[in-house]
Amino acid sequence: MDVLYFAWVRERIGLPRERVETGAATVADLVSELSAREDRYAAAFADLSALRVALDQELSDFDAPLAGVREVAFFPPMTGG
Amino acid sequence: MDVLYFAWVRERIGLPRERVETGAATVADLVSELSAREDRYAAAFADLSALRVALDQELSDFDAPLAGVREVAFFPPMTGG
Amino acid sequence: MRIAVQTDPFDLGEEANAFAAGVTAAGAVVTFTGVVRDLAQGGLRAMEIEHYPGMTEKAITSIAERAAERWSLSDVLVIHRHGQLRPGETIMMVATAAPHRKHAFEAAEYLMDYLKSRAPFWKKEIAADGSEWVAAKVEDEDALDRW
Amino acid sequence: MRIAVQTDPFDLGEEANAFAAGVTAAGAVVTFTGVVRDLAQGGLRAMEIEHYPGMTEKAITSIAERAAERWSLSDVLVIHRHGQLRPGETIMMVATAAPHRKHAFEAAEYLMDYLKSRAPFWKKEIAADGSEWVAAKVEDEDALDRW
Repeated sequence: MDVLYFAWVRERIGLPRERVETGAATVADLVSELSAREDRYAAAFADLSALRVALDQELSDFDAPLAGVREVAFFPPMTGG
Repeated sequence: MDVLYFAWVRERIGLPRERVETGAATVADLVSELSAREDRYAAAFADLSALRVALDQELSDFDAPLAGVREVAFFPPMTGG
Repeated sequence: MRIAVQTDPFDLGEEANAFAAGVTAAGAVVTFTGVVRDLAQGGLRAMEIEHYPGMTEKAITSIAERAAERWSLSDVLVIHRHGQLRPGETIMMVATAAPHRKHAFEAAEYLMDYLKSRAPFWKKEIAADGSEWVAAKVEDEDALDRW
Repeated sequence: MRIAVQTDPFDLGEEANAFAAGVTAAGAVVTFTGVVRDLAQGGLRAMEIEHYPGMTEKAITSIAERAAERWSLSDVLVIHRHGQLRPGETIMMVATAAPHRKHAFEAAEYLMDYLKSRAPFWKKEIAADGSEWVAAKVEDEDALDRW
């Protein structure tokens, strides 16, 4: 699936998007997998309360299942307007 | 003093303003005096709850004193905006 | 602060741009514009707006000053027309500028609520089958309780 | 309904006039415009606005559709820029048109509250002494409870 990062999450991880092959069942599982990879991921995902997640461009939750999802995005709380 | 009429009060009384010589102590006294003059005044002042009064261009009340007042205006509730 | 009471039409866009250009220290600009609607569903020929020259300007200035104090506005604009207007014409506008959006919104609503019931304007609808003074609405008077 | 997500500047006055001209059946038109303020008191060089292409348009459309249903709006306009903006530049605007002023105001506030916290934009302040992501405010999240 495609994993996208925005704002300081993008800066901390060091890239805007990447292709990830994973069998993770939920968003939380995917976060654990990525965090185990490298420190920069662990740093970005250290405090999930400071993060939001979107599945296929719809806001979702960290315990949401990933079955059928093509695009996951991680970002801080939005500051539009 | 100058007495001004607006909107349907003006139409009912038939003039926009007039000079009135009066010793009326309050707005209510002036209203009684005018109402006693002619039917068109009595008709305009029949229901005071449907009227507003301004003294020297400030919204006021029917029991307000007239001492020192130069301009009294009667009109229906305002419909600006 | 600018208060204008006039018979002439005004250009919403020009007024909005001039207002916004003057208040770049503020983050939020709100405008409200009132347009003559055809309430009689096709039968409205004109809206005649009467006012009380002298008192009108004083009343609006006082309302705008109270709003500017209450919300620390960067600027306030009120334009209100009188005379005869046709359906689709702009009756009036207010604009407010403030550092925060909530303040700009609240101040604009406050201005509108007070202009509606405390500025000496009276509207008369002129239709094909006669004309009628617009009655003040109880809900417009009640709206003032909020403030 | 028109939703525009763009880097190009837009002209508030032109947009307001075009919007108002299209909705003469509505009596009330409200606009909100957000301007880049110099929060760092003279030190702000630019505001960089990042967004999530695709999701942004979907999210705004969904917010605008909910507003249009809830208040029976005659029309809704949302323009939001991204990219690098300088102090004094217009970031975004919303416009609402409705038969009654209260509805136009409420809908515009609703749009702003949701755009603020539910449309995928992120602001970064670029100052002389470094740059910093703007933190979401608790009061902006709390503002949604109203609806």
